[in-house]
Amino acid sequence: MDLIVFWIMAPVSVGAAVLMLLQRNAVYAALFLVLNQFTLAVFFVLLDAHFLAAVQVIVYAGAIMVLFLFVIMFLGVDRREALVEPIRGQRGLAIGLGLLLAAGVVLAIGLGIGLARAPGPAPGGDNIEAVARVLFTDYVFPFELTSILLIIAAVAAMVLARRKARGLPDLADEAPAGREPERVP
Amino acid sequence: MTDLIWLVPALPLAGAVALLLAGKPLRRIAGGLASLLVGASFVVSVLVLIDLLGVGAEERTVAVKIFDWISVGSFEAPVELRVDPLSMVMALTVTGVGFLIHVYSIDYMHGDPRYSRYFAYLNLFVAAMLTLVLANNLVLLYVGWEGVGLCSYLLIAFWFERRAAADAGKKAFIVTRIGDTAMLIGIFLAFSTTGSVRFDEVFGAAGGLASGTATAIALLLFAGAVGKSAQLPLHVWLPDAMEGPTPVSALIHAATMVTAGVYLVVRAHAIFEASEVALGVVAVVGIVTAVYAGLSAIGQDDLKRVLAYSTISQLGYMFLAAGVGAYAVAIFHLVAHAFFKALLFLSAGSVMHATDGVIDVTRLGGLRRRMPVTAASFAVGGLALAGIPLLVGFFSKDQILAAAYEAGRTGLWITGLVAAFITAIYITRAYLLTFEGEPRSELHPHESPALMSVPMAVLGVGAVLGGLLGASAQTGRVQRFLGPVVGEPEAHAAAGALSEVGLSVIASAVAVGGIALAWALYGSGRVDWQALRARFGGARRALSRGFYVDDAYGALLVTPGKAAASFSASVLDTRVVDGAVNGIGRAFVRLAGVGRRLQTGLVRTYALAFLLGAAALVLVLVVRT
Amino acid sequence: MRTPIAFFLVVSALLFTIGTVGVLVRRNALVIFMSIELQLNAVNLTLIAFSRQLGEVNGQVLAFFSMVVAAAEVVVGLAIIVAIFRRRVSANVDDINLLRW
Amino acid sequence: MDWLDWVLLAARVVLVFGALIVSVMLAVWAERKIVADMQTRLGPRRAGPFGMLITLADGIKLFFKEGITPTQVERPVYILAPVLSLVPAFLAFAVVPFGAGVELFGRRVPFQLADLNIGILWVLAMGSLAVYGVVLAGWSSGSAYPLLGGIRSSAQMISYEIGIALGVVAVLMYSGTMRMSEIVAAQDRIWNIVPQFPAFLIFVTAALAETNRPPFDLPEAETELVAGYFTEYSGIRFAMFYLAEYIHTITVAAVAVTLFLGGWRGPVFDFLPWLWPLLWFVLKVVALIFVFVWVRATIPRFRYDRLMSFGWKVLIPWGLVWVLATGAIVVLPEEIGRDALVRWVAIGAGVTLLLSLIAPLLTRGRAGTRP
Repeated sequence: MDLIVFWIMAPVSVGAAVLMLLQRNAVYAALFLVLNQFTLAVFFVLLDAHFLAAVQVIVYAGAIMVLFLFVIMFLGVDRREALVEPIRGQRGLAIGLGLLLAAGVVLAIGLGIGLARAPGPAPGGDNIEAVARVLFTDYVFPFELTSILLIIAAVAAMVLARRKARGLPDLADEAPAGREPERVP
Repeated sequence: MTDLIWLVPALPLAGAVALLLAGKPLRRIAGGLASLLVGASFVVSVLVLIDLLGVGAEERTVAVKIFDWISVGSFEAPVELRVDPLSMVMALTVTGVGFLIHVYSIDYMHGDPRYSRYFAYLNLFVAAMLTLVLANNLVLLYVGWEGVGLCSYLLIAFWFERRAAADAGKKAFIVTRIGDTAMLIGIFLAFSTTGSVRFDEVFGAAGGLASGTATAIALLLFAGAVGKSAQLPLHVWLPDAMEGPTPVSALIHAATMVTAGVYLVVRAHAIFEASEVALGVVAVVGIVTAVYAGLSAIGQDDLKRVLAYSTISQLGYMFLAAGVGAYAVAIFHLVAHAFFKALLFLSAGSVMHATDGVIDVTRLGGLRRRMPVTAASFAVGGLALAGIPLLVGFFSKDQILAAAYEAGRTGLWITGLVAAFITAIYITRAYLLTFEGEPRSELHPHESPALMSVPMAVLGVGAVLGGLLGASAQTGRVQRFLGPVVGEPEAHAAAGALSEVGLSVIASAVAVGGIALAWALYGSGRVDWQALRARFGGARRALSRGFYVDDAYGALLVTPGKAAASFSASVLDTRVVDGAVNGIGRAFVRLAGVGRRLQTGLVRTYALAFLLGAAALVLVLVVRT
Repeated sequence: MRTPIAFFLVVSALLFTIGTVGVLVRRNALVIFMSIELQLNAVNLTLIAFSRQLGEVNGQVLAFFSMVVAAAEVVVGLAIIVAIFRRRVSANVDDINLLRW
Repeated sequence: MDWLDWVLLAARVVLVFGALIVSVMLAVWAERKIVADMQTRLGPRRAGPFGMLITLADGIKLFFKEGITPTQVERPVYILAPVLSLVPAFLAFAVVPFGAGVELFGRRVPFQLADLNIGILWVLAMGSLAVYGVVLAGWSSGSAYPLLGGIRSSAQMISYEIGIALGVVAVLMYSGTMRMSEIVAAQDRIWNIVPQFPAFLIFVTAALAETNRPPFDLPEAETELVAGYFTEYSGIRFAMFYLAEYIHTITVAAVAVTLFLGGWRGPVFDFLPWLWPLLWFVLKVVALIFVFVWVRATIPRFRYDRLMSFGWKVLIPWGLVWVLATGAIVVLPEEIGRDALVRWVAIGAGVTLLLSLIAPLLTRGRAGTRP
């Protein structure tokens, strides 16, 4: 059962990632990424990380990717990207090195823990309780720090994305000399 | 109470810090605050003194360690204050006279745009001087020493808008720096030979030093003293220092700065005594300076410059005393001098205040009727300076001359008498030209306000009654109090042909003679001194320019120095130094022109480099396992 | 039979590589950003896989933090992209080359 | 897990699916009827008794209508969007317990599709996915009104999701579990709506917005945006959006009942003991839906900027405040003891009362002296 789900999900996952890469339209890329994130959530369930599976869906699929879509639509950047690669050698090198990296890592996994080794015994008890216990005891300080981080990020986003407001200088609105921005069609 | 000694320098220092940081808000109370702090410092000093008097004479040396400052290997220079009779006498003089000068300044500097900064510097000056006299090691002493130098620079050049003031400040700083450098080398030498900078160890080891080394250390330290105390040949800064506000001159001449040299020689007398040569040099420099400066003083028309040369001359006396081993007498003369010279300066300041800055004695005259208090103060100070019996200057000067005579140095004694004679002449001349006779210009002077005249009155009382503190070289209170530090005054009254009383009579007679001569020339009206000036123009000019020493320095040092500086600025710097720098810069620009091609400015290229590195790392890991 | 951990790790490696290549070959800033998210996700998968292997939850907590940081990063990153877009009317990273010699 | 379990599970899935479809039918009819009544109209009355079959008739009509696909659309996404809208609405229901369960074939069959340990998170996750249908429908239509509707709705739904989450967090802190069945079990003495009334208000308000129900139906505000994100949809795809919206409403109501109104709890009688909980559950859901309809008939639509500022400046801050308060309510009795807590609260209330009595006197006294 476990293995069946994995073998269904793994090709979907990798396929979605590859398709995301190949899509010329940003919206489709985002959708394939959402699909990929779903498969990851399934993997998390397979790995007994129920809480994180839920968080994965809520945070990534539910919030982050919607934000992406929102920005894509808001800016109207869903036009297709040109296929010509302007930097010489970039594409070939990138794919070649990427394959090299993947091969290296897979090799490392094979050498390190063996490809077919079964996992250790599943931890007993409720996953949520276990995560909560560790999160609010050992990691309570980092946890509080993340709240500060999120507040800072929220403020930063507001400052960055703000249009001119009450006489404050705006980072975005000063057009560079000699390059008037044309309005988005 | 002794533990609180740190308050003595700390209080004025705190005042300086507060006034420097918060000068604007504190402006209205700056003068009062600064004076109060110095006053408080004086009170603490008195309390410590009372403590000190309560214990036996041998236990009167206490070291109070504040904190560790420099501690490197065997080198220990803690911030440690020394409480002993010598430092207490100095501290009391500094804080006491300093306090009066502060009070005087409140009115004198009233309305100055940099009022609070003035008091900040003044406080800092006092704090530095107190650090100097209270230090228990040579390094801390040097800190105070340089602090005093810095403050003198700041205060002499206080009205830096005036070119003369700015130049005078620089001159004071640079000239004393020559002596300071020598002194620093002396401190190094003392440390390298004795292994310590603490007074007890350095001076304790002085007796065992090779005479050459002792001479070297002593002379190097003495060079510092010469610079600070404006002795020949480093005296040229002091007359110019008159460009500063008059209370500053008073402070420099009476309480702080110039007395530091005398203090140093007395403090380090153990080293000087280890070397006959050094002591001889001290005495000779002192007496030569005394005569030279006295003669120059006669030639001055500027009242303050008269007083400046007078100070140089009197400091020469002190060095003479130190040079013949009469340290306690030297310090006593220092204290006495602090009183009457501060008094004279404050009187001169009062005159200046009244005449809107006119200080040329040839243009003054007849001021006594308009300014009786000032005139009386100046007269008392002048008489004390001239050494008229029963005033404080009489006792101290008499004791110096007696010490010289009793030490068997008749030559020094006679020269000292000459100097005393000259002293009487120039101070009488200054008084007569300023306060007596008819006014020689259209001025409307008026008596100074209370805050100025009261300190003058207090100092006047000091100048009159100060003699009670040290009426005799053997039994005077100050001398006995200083005894444990500088050695008991020896009673060798019978060494010469003349008795002590005889010496006093001779000295008094010389002083009176000088006054009489000056009166005959300038006060009696029987001699037309202006005609004499015209007749002996060349000699007068020589006197007024201090025998052209300054001009000689200018010709011999300053002019070639300027030429060398302008050569290195225009040729060496622009061609060689700038050329090298620019050449290196140009080379790097050219080199970078090649390297910058790597920076495409495209993020993705950089990311590719990331990937290259990551792949390489993974492969290395795989290969290694 | 339970799925061997190595399988997840291999999938994770593949996803990471795809993300990496995506960052390198795409020019649309938003897609590059998505590729970075893919990489983060792949790493999270690795963390959770190892957490499972070791039978404890520290890895999951770490993945949780990584998600929080990713959320913050996305918010700020998107805001930056919006700001850049307002200025240059382009989301192409090759157009942003002010640091170029 | 043998084959019987599988069969029972399949049966439950089919039953729930069917029940949802049917209840949508009834809900649409009921809404039209009730609104008509409140507006003194007659409403549907021809198809079936009291017009009950009106929805069926509409559905059949839509099903057989020609599906028009405009030329400007992004075709794959255009087709996908209605499905994406429908599926999460169904899935969210999976964790809702709608009855106490029954003994069947010697085993306990819970009236719940899946009792996940992350139950409540599952609801949130599905709720957060619902936005895709709207956003993608708006974008893929390739037309201005739907795009505006889509952008509006994505912003609105993301914003109000936080409100929902805060309401839910308060409940799960209070109940101490995320499992839906345990949340119901925790309400055996008192329903959560009593101690958690603020959370209930926040949750229901945000849920109305999340389901695009009036007065928060801005994505489809017909007076401004024609029909919002599904302007370009017709036929069966339009029907799917319509269906999704109502299923969403029912799901939200069911979740609210589970979280706040004691779920299936109610008096159980000896006759068919498994039926009563089911009945109570259905009654509660119906009552809540009635409230939704009532709200629709009563409150006019929000203006968009007010909607956003209400969400961010009212709902979320108060949600946060209430989460903090719940934390205090949960922890303080354990920390300082219930009696002491009561005492302190009483003292605090007394002091507040006293101050509020004294304060006016003071201000008046001061006001007299001031110019």
